[in-house]
Amino acid sequence: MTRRSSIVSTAPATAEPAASSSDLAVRLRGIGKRFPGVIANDDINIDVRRGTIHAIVGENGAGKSTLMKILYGVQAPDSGTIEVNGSEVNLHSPSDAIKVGVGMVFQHFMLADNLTVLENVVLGAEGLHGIGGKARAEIQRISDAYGLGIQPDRLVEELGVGARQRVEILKVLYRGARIIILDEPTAVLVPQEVDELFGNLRELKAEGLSVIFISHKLDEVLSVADEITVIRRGTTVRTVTDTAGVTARQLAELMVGSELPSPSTEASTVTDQVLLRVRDLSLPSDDGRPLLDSISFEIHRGEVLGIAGVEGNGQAELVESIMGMRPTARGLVEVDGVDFSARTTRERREDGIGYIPEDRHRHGLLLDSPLWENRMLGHQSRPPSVKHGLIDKGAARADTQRIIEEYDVRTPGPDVLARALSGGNQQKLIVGREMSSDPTLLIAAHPTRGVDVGAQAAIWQHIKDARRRGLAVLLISADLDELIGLSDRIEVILRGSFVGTFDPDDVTPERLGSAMTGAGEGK
Amino acid sequence: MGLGLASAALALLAAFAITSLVLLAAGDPVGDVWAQLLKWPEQRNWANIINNACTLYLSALAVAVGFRMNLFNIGVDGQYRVAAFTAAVVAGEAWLPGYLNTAFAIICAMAVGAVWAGIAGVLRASRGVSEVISTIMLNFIATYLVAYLLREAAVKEEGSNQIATKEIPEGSWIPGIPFGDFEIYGFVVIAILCGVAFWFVLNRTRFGFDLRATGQSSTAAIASGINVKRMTLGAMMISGAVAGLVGLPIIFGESHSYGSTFQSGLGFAGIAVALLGRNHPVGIALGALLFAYLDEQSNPLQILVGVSPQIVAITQGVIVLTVVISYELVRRYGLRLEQREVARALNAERTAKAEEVSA
Amino acid sequence: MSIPATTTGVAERPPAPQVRRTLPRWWPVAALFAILLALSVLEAVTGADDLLSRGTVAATLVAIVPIMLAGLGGLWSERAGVVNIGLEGMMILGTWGAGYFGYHYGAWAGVAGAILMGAVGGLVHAIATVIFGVDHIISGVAINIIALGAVQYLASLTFVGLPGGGQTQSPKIPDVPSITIEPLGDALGKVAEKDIFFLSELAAVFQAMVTNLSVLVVIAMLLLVLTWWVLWRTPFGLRLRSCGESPAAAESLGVAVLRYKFVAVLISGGLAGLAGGFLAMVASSNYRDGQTGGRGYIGLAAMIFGNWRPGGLLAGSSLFGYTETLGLRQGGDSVHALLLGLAVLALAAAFWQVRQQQHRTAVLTGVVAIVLGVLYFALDEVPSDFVNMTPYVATLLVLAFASQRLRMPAADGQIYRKGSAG
Amino acid sequence: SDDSNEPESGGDDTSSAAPTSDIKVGMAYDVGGRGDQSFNDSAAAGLDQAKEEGLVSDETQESEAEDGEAESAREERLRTFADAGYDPIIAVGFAYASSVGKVSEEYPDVHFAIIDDQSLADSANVASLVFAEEQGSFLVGAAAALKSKTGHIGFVGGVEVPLIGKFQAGYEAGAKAVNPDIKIDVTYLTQPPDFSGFGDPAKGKTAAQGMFDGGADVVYHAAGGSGGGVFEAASEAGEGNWAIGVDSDQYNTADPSVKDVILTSMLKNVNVAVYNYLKEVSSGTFPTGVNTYDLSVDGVGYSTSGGFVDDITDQLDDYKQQIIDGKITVPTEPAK
Ligand SMILES: Nc1ncnc2c1ncn2[C@@H]1O[C@H](COP(=O)(O)OP(=O)(O)OP(=O)(O)O)[C@@H](O)[C@H]1O
Ligand SMILES: Nc1ncnc2c1ncn2[C@@H]1O[C@H](COP(=O)(O)OP(=O)(O)OP(=O)(O)O)[C@@H](O)[C@H]1O
Ligand SMILES: [Mg+2]
Ligand SMILES: [Mg+2]
Repeated sequence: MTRRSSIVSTAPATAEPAASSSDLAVRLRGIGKRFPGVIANDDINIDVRRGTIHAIVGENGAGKSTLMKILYGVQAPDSGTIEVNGSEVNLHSPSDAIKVGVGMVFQHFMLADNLTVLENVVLGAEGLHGIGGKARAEIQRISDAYGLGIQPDRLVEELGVGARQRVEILKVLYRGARIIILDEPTAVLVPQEVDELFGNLRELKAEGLSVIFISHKLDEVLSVADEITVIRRGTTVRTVTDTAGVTARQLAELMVGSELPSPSTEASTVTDQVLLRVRDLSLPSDDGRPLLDSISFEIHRGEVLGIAGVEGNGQAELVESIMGMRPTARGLVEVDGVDFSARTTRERREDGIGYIPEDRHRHGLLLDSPLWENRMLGHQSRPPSVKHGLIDKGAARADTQRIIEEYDVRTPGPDVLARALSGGNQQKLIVGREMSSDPTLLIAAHPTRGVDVGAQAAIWQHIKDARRRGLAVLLISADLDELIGLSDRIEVILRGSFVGTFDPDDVTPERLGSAMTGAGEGK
Repeated sequence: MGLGLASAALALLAAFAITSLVLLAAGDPVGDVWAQLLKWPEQRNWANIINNACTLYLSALAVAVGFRMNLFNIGVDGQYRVAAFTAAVVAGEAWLPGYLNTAFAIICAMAVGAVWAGIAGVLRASRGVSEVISTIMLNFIATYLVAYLLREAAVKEEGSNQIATKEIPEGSWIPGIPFGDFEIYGFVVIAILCGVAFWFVLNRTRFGFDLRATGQSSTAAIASGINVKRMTLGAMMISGAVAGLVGLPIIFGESHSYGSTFQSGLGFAGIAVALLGRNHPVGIALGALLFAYLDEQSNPLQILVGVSPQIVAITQGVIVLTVVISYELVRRYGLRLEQREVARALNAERTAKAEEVSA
Repeated sequence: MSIPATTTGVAERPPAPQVRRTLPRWWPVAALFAILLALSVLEAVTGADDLLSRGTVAATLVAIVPIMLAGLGGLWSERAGVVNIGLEGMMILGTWGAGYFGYHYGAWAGVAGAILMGAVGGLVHAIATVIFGVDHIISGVAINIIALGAVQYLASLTFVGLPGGGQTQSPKIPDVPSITIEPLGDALGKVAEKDIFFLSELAAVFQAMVTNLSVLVVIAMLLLVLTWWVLWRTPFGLRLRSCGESPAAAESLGVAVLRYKFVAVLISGGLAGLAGGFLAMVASSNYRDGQTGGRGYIGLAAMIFGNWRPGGLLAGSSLFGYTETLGLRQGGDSVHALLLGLAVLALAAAFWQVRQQQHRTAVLTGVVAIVLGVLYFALDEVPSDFVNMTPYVATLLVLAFASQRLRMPAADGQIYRKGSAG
Repeated sequence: SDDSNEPESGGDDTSSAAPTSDIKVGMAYDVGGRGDQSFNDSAAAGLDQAKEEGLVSDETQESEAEDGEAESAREERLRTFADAGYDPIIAVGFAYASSVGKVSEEYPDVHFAIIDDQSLADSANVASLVFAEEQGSFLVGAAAALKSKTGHIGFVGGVEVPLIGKFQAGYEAGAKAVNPDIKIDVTYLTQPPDFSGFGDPAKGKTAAQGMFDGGADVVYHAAGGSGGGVFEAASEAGEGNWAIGVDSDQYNTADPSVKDVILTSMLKNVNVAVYNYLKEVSSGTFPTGVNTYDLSVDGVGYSTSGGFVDDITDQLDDYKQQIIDGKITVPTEPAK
C-alpha cells in the first residue's frame, strides 16, 4: 500500500489494479445503468478495501444512490461486474446482497412507521432468531454493544430521526453484514449525533467491517473516510486514498469539474424596522404537552434569523404556525405591523410571506404535474399565472422559463413533470418560485438539504441578494455552517421554547450543538 | 396519442377474445352472439343508446369530479336517487309555470344531491371518515328514505300496481331532439354542457387547479394555502350536484314521474365508465356510449340467440380491466423505447467523440 | 415514490412520548359484558324483550359471519397493501360456487367450491393489481361488474332445468352439519325463560351458541383467530404486513413483496368466496341472484370500522349483524328501544366532551341526544324503512365518533413496482 | 289434445311432436324469470300447459327482466318479440305497464297481455289479467286466525309495493273478521328499488323467526322466493306453529322437510289466467280489456293439501261465499 501525497491519485481504472483483490471487500468494474432519458451510471470503477470507510461524493444526480442500489441488488446494472470478497456475484434482489454480507442504509429511511423497532429489524431475517424473545435479546445485545440505545418494542413512528438512523444501522448489523452502505446518513443529524454515528462507524471499522459512506458534507467526509471516490455525471473521476492531503474545496472542484466561487462574507444589512413580530406563540398537542411554548421574537427588514435545534423540537411547528397551517396555534403573528393571526395560509402568502418547506416532496411540489403548474402552487391567487380566477397557461409557462434560467434549473423545459427532476433541481425551482412574488418575509426550512455544493452556493446567493433588498428571513437549518454563515442572529429551540440567542460571528458549531441538546447554556 | 389509440384497440380486442372464450367454453353460439352485438343498430336503437349514454355520462362525470380530488364517491347511486325523487316531486307540484318549474326542479335536485353527498364530505373533512364507507352507507339510507317518502308522496293510478309521484305537467317536460324518426332526450344538451364545464373548471380555473392539487398531494395543497377541508366538502358537493342530474333525463324526458320501477344502479355503472374514460370528459363520453351500446345490443340476445344477455356484463367488466392493463403495457413499452433511444444517442455521441480524438 | 426520511409534516406528528393508557388484556371481554348488561337494562326499562332473546342472538350470529368473512378477506389484502373493493364480486362468485358444487357434490364440496370461486376472483385482482400495476379501485370495480355478469350467465347455463333451479337460483344445497349440545342448551333455556334480570339474557346468549350452531359459524370464528395468529405472530404475517406498511422497506430487506401481495389477495378472494358460500349454504339454502346485497362493501366498512384488526372487525360486523337482525325481527319495538339507549349514550358522550373542553362537539352530541330522546318518546314504534336504515345509520354514527383513531396500513392502495426500494 | 307432448321449457328446438298450432307466444318475465318457484313460474306453467295441449306452437320464446333496468330495455324486449313475429306477447308483472302501453301503440296488429295491471284497460290490443289477491288473502287470514292459539299472527311481505299491500290488507281483514282483537305482526323484507326481498330466504327466515319468537304462531308470506325461509322458521319453531304459502299450492312444491308446517296456501292462479288467455287466443279471439280473476271464477283461493284446514273449510267457504255475494268487501290497501 503506497501513500501518495497528492490528490492527483489513482483513478482505479482497469489498467491499474489498486490492491490485491484478496484485500478488497468490494470491487466494481464498468458498472452502467440507464433510466429513461437519463444515464445514471456509466463505466463506474471502485475498489473498497476491507476494514476501511470509503466515501463516495458527487453532485446531486451524479449517480451515487443508483450505484449503491445496484450493489445492494435493488436495481440490476445494465453492464459491468460486481465482486464481493474476491468472487464475482450476481445480485438479483436485496436478499442476494444480504447473503453475501452487504447491508444498506438508504438515503430515505426504509422503515415501516406503524411497526415496532423489533419488527422492522427482524423483517426478512426471521430465520436468524425468530420474531420473538430471542430476537429481542439479540437486538438488545447489538444495541448495547455499539451503544445504539434502542428500545425494541417502541413504534418507529415515535422515534426521532437520530434514533431511526440507528435502527437502520442496527438492521444491517443484525443481519451480520460485513459491508455496510450508508447513503447520506448525516443529512438529518445534528453534530453530536453525527459524532456519535462516526464513533459507531469507527468501531465497525475496527472490527474489520467495510463501510461505504455517501455525503454532501465534505468536511465530514474528510474527517471520517479513509478513501474517497468522486463521481461526476455517472462516472468515477477519481479516488483519493490520502484524505489528509485534500481540502474540501479541492474535492468540491472535482465534483463539479470546475472552480467554485468563494462564498464572500457580507456586511450586515439589518435595519431597525421590525417586519415580523411573534408574541407568545403556543401550540398545544393532543396529549397536553405544548409543541410550542410561548415563543416570542422579532425579525427586522434585511435580517436573517436562524433557528438551530435538534430535529423534532418544534421547528416544523413554528414554521407551520407562522404560515397558518396549524389551526390550534395561539398567539400573535404580526407582519409589517399588520396582525396576521386570524389569516389563512393563503392570505398570509398573498400578503408577502414566501415559504420554502423542509420536505419538498410532501409540501413543496406536485410531483406528477408539469413544472409550470408547480410554479402556480402557492401562488394560484396571484398573477402572472392566474388572473381573475382563470389560469393563464402561457404566462405561467413563460414565468417558469424565467425561473429555470435565473435559477439554473436543469430541465428540458417547463412541461416536464416535477418528478423527473433531481432533488437539487426541484429545490432550485421552489426557491425561484418563492422569490418570484417579491416576498417581504421568507420562511426557509432547510433550503439546501440534500442539495450539492454548487446548487447550495447558488441558493445562498439568492437569499443574500434578497436580504440586501430588505427581505426578512426566518431560516431553519440542520446544517450549522449554513446557519452561521447566513444568519444575523441565531436562536436555539429546545422542546418548543427558545433557550438561547447566539451571535453567529462568535459561535462555533460545537457550542451551538451543546445548546441544542440542552447540555450547554444560552446567553 | 398513437399509443393511446393502440392501447384502446388492444383492450377491446382482448375483451373480444375473452368474451369469445367464455362463450366457447359454455358451448354458446359465438358467431351468432357477435353477429347480434356487432350488428349495426337501427335508428331506434341508436336513440336508446344515446339516451342511456346520457345518464351514464352524467353519472360518470359526477364520479370523476371526486376522482380528480382523490375522493371516491361510491354514493352517486344514492345521490341521484334522492335528487331524482326530489325533482319529480317538485316538478310534479308545479309551483312555478312551464320551464321555470323545470329549472327550479333541476336546481332542487342538484341541491339535494349536493347536500346528500355533502354529508359524506362533512364527515370526511371534520371527522376523517372515509368517503368510500360513508357513501356506501348513505346509498342504503337513501334507498330506504326514498322508499318511505315515495309511499308518502305517491299517487296511485287506478288499476295500476305501480306507485309514482304526481305526473309533471306537460309544459315542464324537456322536449326531445328529433333523431330521424325518433327522439333523443333534450337533456343530452345539458349533459354536453356539463362535460364542457367540467373540463373548463378543472383545467382552466383556479378552483380546478386547487382541486387537482389537493387530489395529487393534500400536504402540498395545505402548504400552498388551499383549505383542504373546504375543498373536500366542495368537491364532494359538486360531485353530488352533478349526481343530482343523473336521473333527470329520464324524469323530464320519459317517465315524467318517479316510481318504484325507476332505473337503479346507474351510480355503479358510472364508476366503471369514469374509470374507462380516465376521468376525462371526452373519454367518459366514449366510455358511456360504449357501455350503452353493449347494453342495447345485448338486450335481444335471449330472444334471438338464446344466450343470456349477462354475457355483456362480463365484456364490460373485462373492458374496464383490459383498458387499464393495456394502457400500462403500452406505457411500459413506450418507456423501453425511450430508453433504447437514449442509449443509441449516447453511443452515437461516444463514437463521435472517439472519432474526434483519433482524428 | 421515494419515502421522505423527514418526520415532520402536517399529518405526521413529531415523536412525542405518548401516554398510552394500557388497558388490561381482557378488556374486550369486559366490554362485551358491559354491552350485554346495558342491553338487559334497556330491555327491562323499555319492555322490548327481543333485544337479547335466543332467536336474536342466533340470527345475529348468522348475520355476522358473512360480513365478518368478507371483512377478513379485506383485512388480508389491505394488510398487504392491496385495497379490495372487489370483495362483493368475489362473494358473488362464492355464492354460485356453493350452489353449483354444493348441489352436485355435497355440502363440503360446496364450501370448497365457494372458496375456489372467490379465489378465482382474487386471482384476477392479484394479476391486475400486483402484476400489471392497475389501480386497485379500478380492478375491484371491474371485478364486481364481471362477477355479477358471470354468475348470472353461469346460472343460466347451469341451473336452468334442474329441479327447483332457474336463471336466478340454484336447487337446494345440502346443509353443512350443525352442533347442538343438548343438555347444556336445555339447562340454559330454563334459565333464559325465568326472566331473571341479566342472568336470563346471558343464558339466552349462551344457549344460542350451543343450539343448532352451524359448523361453518365455528369455522369462521376460528378463521378469525387464525388470521390474527398468522398475521401478528408468524414471520409470514410480519412480512405480509410489512408489504402494506412499507413495501420499499420490505423489499430492501429481501422480502419478495409482489409474491406476498399476490398470496394475500388470493387468500382474500378465498375468504370472500367463503362468505358468499356461507350466505348460500347457511344463511339460506341455495344460490340466489343478488343474495350478497352489498355485504362485500359492508364487510369492508366493518374492517375499516375495526381499524384493520381482527378484533375490531368482529366488533364492526357484530354491530352490523345485530342491528340488521333487530330490524328484520321485531324491528319497530327493538329499534325503538335502541333509540333510548343511544340517547343516553350520546348524553354521556356529551358530558365527557364537555369535560374534555370540546364544547362545540359536545353541543352537537347533546343535540343528537335530545333529538333521539324526543323521537323515543314521540314514537310508539319506528316505521319499517327507518328500522331497515338502522345498521347503516349506526355505522355512520360510530365512524363519525371514532374514525380519528383509525389507522390504515401506510401503503394501502399504493401501486408497488419491483425495484422501487430506496 | 296430445298427452304424449312433453312440457317445453322454452327454447325453439323442434320437439318430436308436430306443432298443432302456429301461434308463437312471446313471454316477457319479470325479474327472476322461469324457475323462480313463484309468480313467474306460475305464468310459465300456464304457458307449458297450453303448449302441451297444442293450443300454441312449440316455438315460444321467453326472456326476463333484469333488476333496476331502464324503461327502454323493457320496451326493447317487447319490440324484439314483436319484430321477430311473436304474437301474442305476454308481459308478466306490473313493471311492464308503461312499456306495454307504449309498444302496443307502436304495434297495433300485435296482441299483448299484461299480468297484474289494469291501467291499459282501454287499449284495443291489450288484455289485462288481474287478480283479487285481497280476496284469497282474506280467506287465509281467516284460516290463520281460526288456527292461532295465541291470538297473534304474522305477515311477511317481500317488497313493500302496493301489490303486496293487497295481500296484507286482505289477510288482516280476514283475520280480524274471525278475531277482532288479533295481533298481527307485519314485516316487509325490502323496499323498492331493492327487489331482493322476493328472493332472499335468509331475510324471510329471520323475519319469521322474530315473529314466532315474539309469540305469533301462524305466519303468512307474500314474499316469492323468500318464503322458503319462512317455512324453515315455522318448522324450527316447532309443533303448533304454521306458515301459509302463496301463489301456488306450496305444500306440493316446498322442500319435504317443511311440508308439514304449511297450513294452506293462498292460490293466485296466474297459470290459469295465462292458460285461459292462450286458449281463447287459440280459438281465434284475442281478449282485451280487464279480465279479473277473483274468488267467483276461482282465480284466487286457498289450498287444502295436507289436510290441515279440513276442520275449518266450512267456515272458510262461508266467508268465500259472502265475498262472492258482495256481503263482504275486502279492502285492497292496508289500514294505516
Ligand atoms: N428509478 C429511476 N428512474 C429514473 N431515473 C432515475 C431513477 N433513479 C435515479 N434516476 C436518475 O439517475 C440519476 C442518478 O440518480 P441518483 O439518485 O443515483 O443520484 P445521486 O447521486 O444519489 O444524487 P443525490 O445526491 O441527489 O442523492 C439522476 O439523474 C436521476 O434522475
Ligand atoms: N419511480 C421513479 N420514476 C422516475 N424517476 C424516478 C423515480 N424514482 C426516482 N426517480 C428519479 O430519481 C431522482 C432522484 O431521486 P432520489 O429520490 O434519489 O432523490 P431526491 O430525494 O429527489 O433528491 P435528493 O436526494 O437530492 O434530495 C429524480 O430525479 C427522479 O428522476
Ligand atoms: Mg442519492
Ligand atoms: Mg437523491
